[in-house]
Amino acid sequence: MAVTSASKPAAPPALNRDQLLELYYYMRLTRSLEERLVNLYRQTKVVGGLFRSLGQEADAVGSAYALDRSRGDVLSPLIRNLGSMLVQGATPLEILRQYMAKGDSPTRGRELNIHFGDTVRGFIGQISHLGDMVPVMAGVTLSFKLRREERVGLVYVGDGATSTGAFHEGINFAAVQRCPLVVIVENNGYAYSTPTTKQTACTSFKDKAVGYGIPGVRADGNDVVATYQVTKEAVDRARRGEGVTLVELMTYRRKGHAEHDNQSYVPPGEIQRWSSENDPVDRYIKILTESEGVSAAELQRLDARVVAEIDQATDQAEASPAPEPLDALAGIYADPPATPALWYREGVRSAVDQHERAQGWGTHDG
Amino acid sequence: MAVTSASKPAAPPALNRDQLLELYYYMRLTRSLEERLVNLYRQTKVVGGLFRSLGQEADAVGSAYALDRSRGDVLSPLIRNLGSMLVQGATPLEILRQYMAKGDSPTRGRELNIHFGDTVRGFIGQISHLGDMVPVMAGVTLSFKLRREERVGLVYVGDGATSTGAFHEGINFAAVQRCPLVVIVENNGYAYSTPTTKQTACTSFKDKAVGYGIPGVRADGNDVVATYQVTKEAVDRARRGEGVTLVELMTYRRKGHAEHDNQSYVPPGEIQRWSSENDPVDRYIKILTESEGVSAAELQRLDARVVAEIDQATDQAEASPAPEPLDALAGIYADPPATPALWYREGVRSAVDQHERAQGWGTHDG
Amino acid sequence: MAESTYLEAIRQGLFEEMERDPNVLCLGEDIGAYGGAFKVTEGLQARFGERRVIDTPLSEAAIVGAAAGAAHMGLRPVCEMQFIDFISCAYDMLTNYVATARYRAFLPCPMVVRGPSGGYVRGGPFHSQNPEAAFLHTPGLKIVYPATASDAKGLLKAAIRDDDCVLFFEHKYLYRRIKEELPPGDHVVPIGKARLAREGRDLSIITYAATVWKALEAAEQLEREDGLSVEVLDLRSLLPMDDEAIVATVKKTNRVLIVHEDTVTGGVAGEITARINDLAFEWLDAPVKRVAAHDVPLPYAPQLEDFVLPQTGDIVRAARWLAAY
Amino acid sequence: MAESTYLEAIRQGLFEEMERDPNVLCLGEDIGAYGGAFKVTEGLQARFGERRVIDTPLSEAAIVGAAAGAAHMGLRPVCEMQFIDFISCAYDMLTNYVATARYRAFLPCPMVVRGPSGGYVRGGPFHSQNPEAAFLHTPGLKIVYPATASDAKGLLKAAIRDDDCVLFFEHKYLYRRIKEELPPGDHVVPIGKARLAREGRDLSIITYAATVWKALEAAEQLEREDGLSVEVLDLRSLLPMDDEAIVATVKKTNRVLIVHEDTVTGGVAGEITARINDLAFEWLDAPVKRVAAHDVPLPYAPQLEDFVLPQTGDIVRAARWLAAY
Ligand SMILES: Cc1ncc(C[n+]2csc(CCOP(=O)(O)OP(=O)(O)O)c2C)c(N)n1
Ligand SMILES: Cc1ncc(C[n+]2csc(CCOP(=O)(O)OP(=O)(O)O)c2C)c(N)n1
Ligand SMILES: [Mg+2]
Ligand SMILES: [Mg+2]
Repeated sequence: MAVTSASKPAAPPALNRDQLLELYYYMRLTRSLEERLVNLYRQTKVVGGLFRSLGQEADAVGSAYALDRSRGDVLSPLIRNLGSMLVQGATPLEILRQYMAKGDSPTRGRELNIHFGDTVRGFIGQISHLGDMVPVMAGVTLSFKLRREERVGLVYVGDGATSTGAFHEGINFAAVQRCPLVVIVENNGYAYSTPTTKQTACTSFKDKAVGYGIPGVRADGNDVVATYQVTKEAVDRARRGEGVTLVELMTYRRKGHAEHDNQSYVPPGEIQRWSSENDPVDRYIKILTESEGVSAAELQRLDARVVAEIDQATDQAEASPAPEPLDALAGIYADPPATPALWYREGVRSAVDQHERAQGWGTHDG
Repeated sequence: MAVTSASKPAAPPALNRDQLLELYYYMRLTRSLEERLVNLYRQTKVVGGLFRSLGQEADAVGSAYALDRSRGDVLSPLIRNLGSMLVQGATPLEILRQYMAKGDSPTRGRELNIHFGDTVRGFIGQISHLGDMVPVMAGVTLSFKLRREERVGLVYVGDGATSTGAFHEGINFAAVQRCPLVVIVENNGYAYSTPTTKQTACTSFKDKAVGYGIPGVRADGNDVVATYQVTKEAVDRARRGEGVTLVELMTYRRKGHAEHDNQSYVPPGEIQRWSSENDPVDRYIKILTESEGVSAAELQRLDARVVAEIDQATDQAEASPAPEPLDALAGIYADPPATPALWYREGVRSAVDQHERAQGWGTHDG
Repeated sequence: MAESTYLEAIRQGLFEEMERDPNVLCLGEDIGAYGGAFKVTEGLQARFGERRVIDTPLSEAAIVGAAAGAAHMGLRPVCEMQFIDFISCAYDMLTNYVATARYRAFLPCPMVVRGPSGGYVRGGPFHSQNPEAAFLHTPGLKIVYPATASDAKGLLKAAIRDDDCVLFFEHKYLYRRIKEELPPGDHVVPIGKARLAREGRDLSIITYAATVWKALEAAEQLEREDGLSVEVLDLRSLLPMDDEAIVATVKKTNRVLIVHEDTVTGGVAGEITARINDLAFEWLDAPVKRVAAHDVPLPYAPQLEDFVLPQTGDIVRAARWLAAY
Repeated sequence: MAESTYLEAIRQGLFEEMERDPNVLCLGEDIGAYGGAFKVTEGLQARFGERRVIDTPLSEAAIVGAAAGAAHMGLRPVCEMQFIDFISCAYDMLTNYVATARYRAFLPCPMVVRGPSGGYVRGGPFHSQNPEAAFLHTPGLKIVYPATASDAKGLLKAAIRDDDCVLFFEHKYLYRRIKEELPPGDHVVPIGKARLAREGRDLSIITYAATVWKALEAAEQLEREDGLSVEVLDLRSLLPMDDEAIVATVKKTNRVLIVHEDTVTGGVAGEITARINDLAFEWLDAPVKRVAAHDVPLPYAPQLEDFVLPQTGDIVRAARWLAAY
């Protein structure tokens, strides 16, 4: 992926100008793609729920950017890590098809939102049960260690997910095995409606590292470069064989848990404050233009490119076919390759052909 | 329970001479009762496995002694906390009947070893699945908090059990709710054959407290008075409404995981070193006789009392009846009170009456 | 009196029981100020306070374990699983600790675990599950899965008053789609009793939860188009199961179709078939047949979900086959 | 050739597969230097080193989850549950993550979860469980439960080579009590095929695991005392289940007794009954009957355990009833 532009020797330690602009591109792509998804959701073209990362784009993009795809690094995102997925090579078209439950979506219509994987590009298809990906990524990175491959894994958990047993078992396992794993705790203040004060009595998630005997660090997750740097250090450490790091990224979930959530539980003014004072895209534009000598025109060109890409992907996704019903029965096992349709479906596919839906259903008197 | 003897103003802060002798009594009772159990095990009168706490008597006794039964405090022990159960009011007779699977055992033959409970005396019947008692005790103590009762709960986990998801979820839950709970981590160096270095990368279990936002303290678990004191502070703190404390007690498991374990995995000399240099009973005798003015004769009287009690309990337990087979079907639910016998048992109880066992079984050619 | 939805009926049941018994309390993720993901507990915290309506950390095993501990001490906790799919995280706690507490340690464990269950809602594989079969196999638990608003209320009240742990599965498709006038007064529906949802002579459909409505639709169609008189038995309780009602309907119609939304293999229909065999084999004029979901994780896309789940047309076809046997 | 016990057969299977395929590795509590609670993995670490035989923390969910992650990356992990009872702690991971990985994300998950299962050993409620019914209901998993040493070895080798997750339940009562000469060479038993353990004409007993031996004992007694010719079908695989073999035996004897050690309600017998109904109803001369454990947590005392679990005498009585039907 190349954001071409003149290459000046870069300002912050490791990132050059191209890379800095690439970070901007991914943040903008994340935000704009989500906005498009909101439109499609309102048009009921998004079949299930829609989960936003507004205000968290920097933490997703900056952290994933610290991985090295060419070396086979692997990440496991959360619903709100659309930005990480894009950095790791997922395309807007895939995301749109997935949300719209298309037959040519990455899961052929089987799973929702960004729940899909690709071992070649290095992301593992997660499940809804929070915390479970930590043990799984412990195993992914254990395989790197056992094979002496210099690959790194990165797994995201929310402040809420740190309360799960799976998180605990997985990070402890990885710590003992010194797996090359980075665990990012995205502290965005809430788990659904639950504020962090009701999630844990500890004041900083990075302090949980102590109990696992691993380093814990904390960074401003709304500063994309800081996020990149702190994650990069953890990634390098993992690659050197020094084991697990817990990275807490401080951010804020400005939208509700999902589109339907009206955020009535949020103290008045809190969202407004974050959006006006601490928007990661605004902050980054300021840095780019004020300290990195990037012109407004340059950014506009990138914005335009993002819009064009999303427009094109939307057209393609909308034109994508629905899944073939019978495909639902394929691939539960490697062998047998499919399960047969049940006996009363022999010769018919009526539930689908007639597109039988549940209208009327439930209007009976009990 | 009274160990009568002249009452001098006590030496260490809170404990008087009677209490100090009571601690000795319970440690001796624990050790001697287990020795008796070993004899019975060798005579195959103990039906299932036998779990020893040799060398850990001080940590079990000292910590449980910090609870106040008269105020309704509750504890949840582990297999190796026989001493705690005795302090909390379980009798040698109950323990013997339980190990021998008698019909009048506390669980009527349904459960093993010290897996039994009594809400009146304040112990909760645990299950084998390690870690699960932490959430349960979080709930027990939550009820104290909600009802504004000044009662405290104490739950034991081993170094191994700290790796379970249940431990994590339970202690975090209790910490957030500020439940009046003390969590004792008995660090005896091993979980079955697994040394603590393979259990966690952190060097001290008390450091796990940080991640839960609660105080963590550590004490010499082979010093019964120190154990008592550190636990007592945590208990008082809980009673004052200040929430959970994690107490790590350093001790050593001198016997195998259970009687059948030959401890081949233990480095040579390690057991010998602990038994000769750091036996909790020996250490305590030294303190009692050298600093507390207790005479050898006094201790011998207590030892004799212990033997007499155990002898009597053994006779009683041996004379106890086996369970009534049909009792197996009672009390799964409050309502219905029992489940009926299966159809092919109508009018017969042959499996039991004929005492059908599995001899011969398995000698077939496959 | 006004009509109540299935969801409102559950909420009413909670309110009434919390009013009646100060030992009843609710535990769960986001159930307090927010009122729960589906708003089932809306208004509860405002009415009963933070001590009795507790927002917990994201920890299903701790929620269930803590409920058990509190239940031992005399409280009557009602736990919400945000989606019932997450009950799997408390599987050990429920099957090993909770279910055995009375039997092995004489510890009472009066508690309820409830949550939105079931599919037909484009929820994908992890927001659509029907977990009843996973617990049917655990003596010590009770399981109910109501199909109507009035049963939802009445069974919830019975569950809260029960001295043992009751798993209370709520079908989320029904939450706001069905409505009825609820019986007045202290409406309690006994656990373990099935409900005859429709009388018939030619064939029995035994079912529960959302597919009760599919069965009723099919029954109407079969009456209209084939002149078949179809009986529909709504089990309501799965553990204990109402053998008497099952045997009565088999003896009456001699032909049985079992319908459930859960996957066919290992689903509850197997147990029902075994009971019918055991207790009423002589009365069967045809094999007991099953209509259920295909054996796959439930996919997300409407075309796939509709194909995998049992539909009214499937029941009609299966019933015709059975009637013609 | 010398005879091998059931336990040695499993160990041989592990050795041979680890020799054959460098991607096979073992994970579990105390499986390394100690060789496992039952010594199944004894000698494995000495032979294959600490990288391939890994002692883990006390974390069943992490063991299973990590195995899945490693399996995605091309390894073939074999997880030991110290007792199979603790598989409940990994229930979420197995049913939600592992079982669906291929279907929802095209992630291969070739792994085995094995462990000592079953009762008759005075192990009490938490060291005696038979968890097969809890997983029968999960498409994406396979389940085997061998009764003989040679099947234990052959099925374990098949499980390790299978491209999906196989739950491999070992009956701990059989570990050292049965012995046989193992077939020479690379002995692999296909998953999904039942074994005719004894031929007969009058009545079929369908069973698996330890109760295969009880059924054989009962069959001998019935032949001796009643002149009955009893067929015994050992399922070996529960998921997938060998419908063909089941139907064949039903067609032959027309009378079926299903026997398993697990509790009757919700146990695997329900599914078997439903399949027989479905596929061979016309061939039944009598109801399909079940002999299984009573619906209680398995108690510890010998008198109680013997009463709760199915015994040879129970099978004999039930078979007589069926034969006389
Ligand atoms: C084990 C489990 N329990 C409950 C849920 C329901 N749930 C989905 S998202 C969510 C909140 C997650 O909060 P957090 O981990 O902070 O992530 P965020 O949404 O803030 O990114 C909850 C409770 C779940 N997915 N998994
Ligand atoms: C969840 C679970 N997994 C495995 C076991 C098997 N097991 C019983 S005791 C034990 C070791 C426990 O070690 P630790 O917690 O340190 O307690 P200790 O025996 O040292 O007192 C193991 C692995 C279990 N009881 N529970
Ligand atoms: Mg959050
Ligand atoms: Mg230990």
